[in-house]
Amino acid sequence: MALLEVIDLQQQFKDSYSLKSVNLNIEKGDVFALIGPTGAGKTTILRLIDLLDQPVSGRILFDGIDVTKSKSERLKARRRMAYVQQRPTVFSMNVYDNVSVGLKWRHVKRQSIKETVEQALHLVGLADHRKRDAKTLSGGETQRVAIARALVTKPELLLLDEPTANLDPISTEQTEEILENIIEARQTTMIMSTHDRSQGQRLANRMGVLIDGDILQVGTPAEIFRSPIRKRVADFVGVGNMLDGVIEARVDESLVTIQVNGNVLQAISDFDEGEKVWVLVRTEDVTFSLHKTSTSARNTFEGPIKRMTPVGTLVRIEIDCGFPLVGVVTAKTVAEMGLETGSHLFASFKATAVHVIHRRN
Amino acid sequence: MALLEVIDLQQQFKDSYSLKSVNLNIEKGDVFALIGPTGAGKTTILRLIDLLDQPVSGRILFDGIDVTKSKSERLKARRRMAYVQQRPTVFSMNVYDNVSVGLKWRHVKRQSIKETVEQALHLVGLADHRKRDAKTLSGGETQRVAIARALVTKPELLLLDEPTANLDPISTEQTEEILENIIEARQTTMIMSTHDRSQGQRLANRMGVLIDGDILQVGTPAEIFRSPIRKRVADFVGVGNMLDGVIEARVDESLVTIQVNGNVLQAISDFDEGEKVWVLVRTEDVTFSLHKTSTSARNTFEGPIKRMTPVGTLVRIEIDCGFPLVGVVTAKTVAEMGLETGSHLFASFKATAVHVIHRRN
Amino acid sequence: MENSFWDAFVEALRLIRTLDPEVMEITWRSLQLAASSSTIAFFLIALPLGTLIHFNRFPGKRLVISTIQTLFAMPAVAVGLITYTLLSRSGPFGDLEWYLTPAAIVFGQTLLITPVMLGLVISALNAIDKAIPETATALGASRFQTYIICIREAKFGILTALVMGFGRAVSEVGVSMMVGGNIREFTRTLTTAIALETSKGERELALALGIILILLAFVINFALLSLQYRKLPWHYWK
Amino acid sequence: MENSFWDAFVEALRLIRTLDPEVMEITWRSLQLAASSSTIAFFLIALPLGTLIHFNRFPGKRLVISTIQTLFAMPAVAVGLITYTLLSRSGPFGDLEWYLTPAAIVFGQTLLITPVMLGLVISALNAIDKAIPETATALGASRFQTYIICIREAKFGILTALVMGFGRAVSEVGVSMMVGGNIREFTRTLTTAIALETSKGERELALALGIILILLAFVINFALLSLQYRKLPWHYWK
Amino acid sequence: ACDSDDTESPVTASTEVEPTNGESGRLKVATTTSLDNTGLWETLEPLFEEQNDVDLDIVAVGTGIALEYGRNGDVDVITVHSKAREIEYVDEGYGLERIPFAYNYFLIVGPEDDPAGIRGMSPEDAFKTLFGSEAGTFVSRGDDSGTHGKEKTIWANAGYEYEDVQSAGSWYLEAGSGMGATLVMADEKQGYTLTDAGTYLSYKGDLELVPIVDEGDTLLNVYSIIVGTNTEMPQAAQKLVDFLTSDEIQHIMGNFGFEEYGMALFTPCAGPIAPCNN
Ligand SMILES: Nc1ncnc2c1ncn2[C@@H]1O[C@H](COP(=O)(O)OP(=O)(O)OP(=O)(O)O)[C@@H](O)[C@H]1O
Ligand SMILES: Nc1ncnc2c1ncn2[C@@H]1O[C@H](COP(=O)(O)OP(=O)(O)OP(=O)(O)O)[C@@H](O)[C@H]1O
Ligand SMILES: [Mg+2]
Ligand SMILES: [Mg+2]
Repeated sequence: MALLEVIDLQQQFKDSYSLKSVNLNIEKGDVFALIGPTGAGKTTILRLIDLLDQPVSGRILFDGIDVTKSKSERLKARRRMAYVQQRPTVFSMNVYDNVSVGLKWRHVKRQSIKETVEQALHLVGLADHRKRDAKTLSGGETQRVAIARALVTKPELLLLDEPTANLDPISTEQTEEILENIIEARQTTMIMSTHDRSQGQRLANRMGVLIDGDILQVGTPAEIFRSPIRKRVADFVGVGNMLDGVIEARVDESLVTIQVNGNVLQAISDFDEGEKVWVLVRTEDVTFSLHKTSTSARNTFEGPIKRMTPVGTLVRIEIDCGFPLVGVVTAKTVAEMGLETGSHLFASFKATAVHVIHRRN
Repeated sequence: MALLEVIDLQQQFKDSYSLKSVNLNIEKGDVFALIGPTGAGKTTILRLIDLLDQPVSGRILFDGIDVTKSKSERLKARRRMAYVQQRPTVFSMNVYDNVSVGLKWRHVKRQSIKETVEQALHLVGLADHRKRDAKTLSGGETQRVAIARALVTKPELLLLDEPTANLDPISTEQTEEILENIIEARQTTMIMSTHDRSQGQRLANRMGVLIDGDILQVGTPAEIFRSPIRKRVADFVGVGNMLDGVIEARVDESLVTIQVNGNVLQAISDFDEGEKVWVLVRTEDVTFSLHKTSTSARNTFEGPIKRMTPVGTLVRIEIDCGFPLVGVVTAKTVAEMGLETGSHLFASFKATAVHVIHRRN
Repeated sequence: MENSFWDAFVEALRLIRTLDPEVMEITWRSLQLAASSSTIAFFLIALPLGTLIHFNRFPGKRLVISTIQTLFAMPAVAVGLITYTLLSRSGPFGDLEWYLTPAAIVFGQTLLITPVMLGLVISALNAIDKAIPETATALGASRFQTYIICIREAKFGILTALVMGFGRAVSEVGVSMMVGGNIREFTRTLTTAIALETSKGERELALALGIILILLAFVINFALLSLQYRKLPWHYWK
Repeated sequence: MENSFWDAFVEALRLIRTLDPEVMEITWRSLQLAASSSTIAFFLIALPLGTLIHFNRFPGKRLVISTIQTLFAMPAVAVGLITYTLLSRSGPFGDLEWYLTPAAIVFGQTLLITPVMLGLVISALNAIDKAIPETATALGASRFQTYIICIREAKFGILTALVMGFGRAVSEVGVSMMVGGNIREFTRTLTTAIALETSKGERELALALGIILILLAFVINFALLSLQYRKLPWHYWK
Repeated sequence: ACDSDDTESPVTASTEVEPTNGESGRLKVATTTSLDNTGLWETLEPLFEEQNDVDLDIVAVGTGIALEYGRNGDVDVITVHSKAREIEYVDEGYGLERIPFAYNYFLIVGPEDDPAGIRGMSPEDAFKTLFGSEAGTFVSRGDDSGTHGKEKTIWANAGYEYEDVQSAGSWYLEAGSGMGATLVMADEKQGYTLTDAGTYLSYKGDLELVPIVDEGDTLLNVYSIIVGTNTEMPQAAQKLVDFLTSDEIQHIMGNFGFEEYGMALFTPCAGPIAPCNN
């Protein structure tokens, strides 16, 4: 049985903003990442799951019990969860008291509280700030207080709303490590909203893409990133190349040719001739070379570099080969190949690297 | 003359937390990124620059005028700046009023306010939320209101505290684009704190690394990332490999050999024999191959893969070649080379890719 | 005996229905006086002074706030005495010839309610998020503009101060009686009339006047509160 | 004439210094009565009821809050009349034989200050960040636990309610006079004594008693405020 | 205290030529509550205002305050009922002349069944009985009012030091309140009290108290009017004196109360009529 079952959940605000029908099944031990753009409704869903708001309609079954109905069930359920809010609020007490208050509310014994809290404070690196007024903490420190006070209650379901949004990369790494340890040690089930796509990838075993109040796709990170089933998902996860095409002809059982802006691509697809499609190619599947080489890649195009943008340690290269095609290479490669805007390049990608979705999606 | 000159700035809080002596020079048109871990003092500096807090000691010259002294100077200076706070607070008014209030305070004409505000709302994609009570906005939407209301005042100096921390990648990209346009169009000087190291790289022409209340290094992004002058900076910017070494011998004018855990590396350095050093090698400078190949790289080591971690579209690979050595490859490469934990690999990097800093730093 | 209330209520309604000219006149005067003194106390003193006290640091601030809160306990009779001492013809302000006139009542009521309003204004401002004034300052608001926006944000509490002050002014009897003199057609207010009727043994009439006073306060408050509710946090609406 | 104040002050000091037994007795009674009524009104009524009203949605909530605020304007004389009607020998609670005893004063004062305290408690709770109760709830606080933490966060405002209520109780005269009867050595309080001395024309003595009352309030408030300041936002300390 | 600014004293200025209606303004009269609570002033005020172009401001206070107001110059005229203090007031130079204009009698009222058995006694004997038997509660005004002063006089006449009475026991209650409140209290306690007739009559409907002792010279209660020496409206003040002592008004006063209470509340006594002048 699923630990959490969300059935047909709807939320509506005064001026008609809404969460359309949302369905979710979270199994025990799942680490579920909810990704989606600003304003999509991620926080709205988490608030509903933590039973802070009442949905307009729909049901939430926690451990099989419908918790949207009774107040006492709701408190019981809520005490088995913990929710790290997007903009955590701390109480006007010191850090220690802030972290321990959840346990006090659960009537945990003093001594046991002390141990648990001290441990958590060390875990998140706030042991030295123990006596500080929590209101004076920095952004990142506040976020860590929120994480610590959620963890001390040893929740069965941990809800995290952008848990590392205010943390620097090192703290983010530390936090992720903490979360990973908890996932391993306690098999805690988690639902996290994040806009750090790679964070979702690193921690989650399942992901849901929420756009405009609709969950458009649920699947493993790989599925979401490599095979978005909708254009809007593809837009959001950022495949890099999304081309406007029409199926030209079927080559064999699996292979088709696709007409894109006068060019012809080969791809694996079972769409019929004449169907209008979106052709997706992930940037990292595009290989560049200075000269035409014979590769197993079925698609090879050539053109000048139109734009180069550094992205972390990589460089994003866009060439114009009848249509704009984007790929990434390492900064080192750029230097070694002596690339600059205008350089003529050959780009190739395999037919299997092409993902085709119907235009109506 | 520098637009902003920060001289010997110190800040101290009740329980002795502090900003040690900070010096900064921001020229007109500079885009300066302040990076540093949680609690380093980034917000503290920005607050002092925006003259919200009084420093314990030190001076701030804005356009040549010492603004720490007189109240009227402070208001005048502040009206030429704008500050997007880390946790933006909105007033209990609708979105339009929130964005326009700064202009009203500057006694701008109604009609002109309307135009400017509408334009800004469109720019940040909040035009539809114009009439919404700003308190009900989502995290990302709130952040955009904060950016919009800072931009409408056409500041000469824009202070941004983690401006995209709450934004999804697409919004982040949009925001960065907006900022880029402003940098280009208006030559606005900016100081931004960010823990997104690549954001700093993308937007800033100069960077400062703030750790524990000290600015440890100021330089171009490339300098900071490739040649950190302190271990703590290196730790923070994350070079990937930081090895404990001793200079073994000098090979020629520039080249030395370094003893690391029994292995010998070659590097460019002018340290003397016997000096204890940190040896830094950026992950992206490490090349892996399945077989020993002859390359121009002076350092080649081999060993089994100990760990593989996906990072975005890349995979971080750590091999054990007498010491742990980390590099990154694309996910595609991993698949093509059929890599998995335990696979035996050769890793090589050039002597010029090795950055050496003294152990006492 | 419970009939007393009922009788009083019937009497109050009768007085209102028949628009009893004397009662109307007294009610109107009560309203005018209390409105004047609360306007003066609120807009000229409590709001500006409270804002300055709240937003500025100065030595003895704690003491000032404690003193203000202590003056909540200032009895109306004592304020009446002080006002008398000041305004009586042989007092320092005797040449104003305010004593036993409506002006004296406004003066005394202002004295009486200023601490209450001040204390509540400070308390209201103290309750708003500290980030509000900072954000305003950062957005280039001058000191004064910052104050204004904070007052806006503290609206509920600030209006409570006004409502409370008006309530106290309209309901006090010590000052009006002592320095107004309860002179018919000149300084008689609802509360002094209530006191008079009570001392005459006209209990029903006194209670009826009390009911009229409450109705008056209700109308005023509703007007003020409608301001307040216009922007009340959403959960009050639901 | 300005000497009046000085004379009154000297007289007040003399009364305190000589520990004038009658004045001490009256002062102690005033304190006891006002403390009793504010304790009852605050802890038994205003705090729990105000919290419930604030945190719960129900039809007519707006009206309830407006009504409470309207009752700020309830004159003490009217409360005295009501209390009289209830407690007098022939009233519904006549068999308690509270009329003309200190119990009646406590009863009446409680009636008088409950709306004030209720209104201020609601206003104080209304001013805290809406995220506070939510965060508490999310951390597994029960309804009651959530209330407690919100009250903690609203401390300044809540204490203002208590201080204001105590101030109103200790300074009111209408109720004490009407239902206590100002009986010497039994129900005479500082305010009724002030009223009496005033009506005797003993202005200095009256003012002196007023000063003693204020000093009493100051001591009480300082005790309460020391609680409040212990956790006041940092900028009050600087 | 009152003639420090002789040179521009409006008293001298106005007594010479100016007619009354030149003294535009409000004539302030501090009156003892018992005169006002009966509604007498309410009847007289419009009559006076009709005849004279002046606003008459009636301030009802205790005798003590009325005298103080007069001393401070806050009112122009006082009407009170405490002979000794009135004479002192005039002697000190605050008042021009004490002019009695009406009188009535105080009453000792008590429960119908008269537990102390003082019905029909002289006031002094009644007080002696109360003191000795302690059978009935006595509620005293205890507020230094004219009525309270009268009570003290009776105690003195009966041979007691007032302080002994105050500490005599729980039968003697000091209300420190106005007449009405004291009556209500006496009623509630089923005790006795000394009251002026006017207030008693207006409260009678709500009380179970009945008059127990209503005869005796000491119970005489004389009301007089005194014009302040430093009034700014001497002519209007004089008009008021003339008005009160005029035959027409004296007549009205003599009939005041018949309608409402079935008996006259005051006996007019302007001019050289006993008992006002003893
Ligand atoms: N109380 C409210 N009244 C009206 N609209 C609301 C309210 N709360 C949320 N919304 C709207 O509902 C939509 C979803 O909001 P939500 O906070 O769930 O977004 P989100 O996905 O968490 O975004 P972000 O990544 O920016 O935090 C937004 O457009 C938001 O403005
Ligand atoms: N009012 C205060 N009282 C005491 N300490 C404070 C106060 N404000 C900030 N500090 C401390 O000063 C240090 C610097 O804080 P600051 O907010 O500048 O950090 P930051 O670099 O912005 O961190 P983050 O990335 O988490 O926002 C922190 O350790 C913080 O806890
Ligand atoms: Mg959100
Ligand atoms: Mg910060």
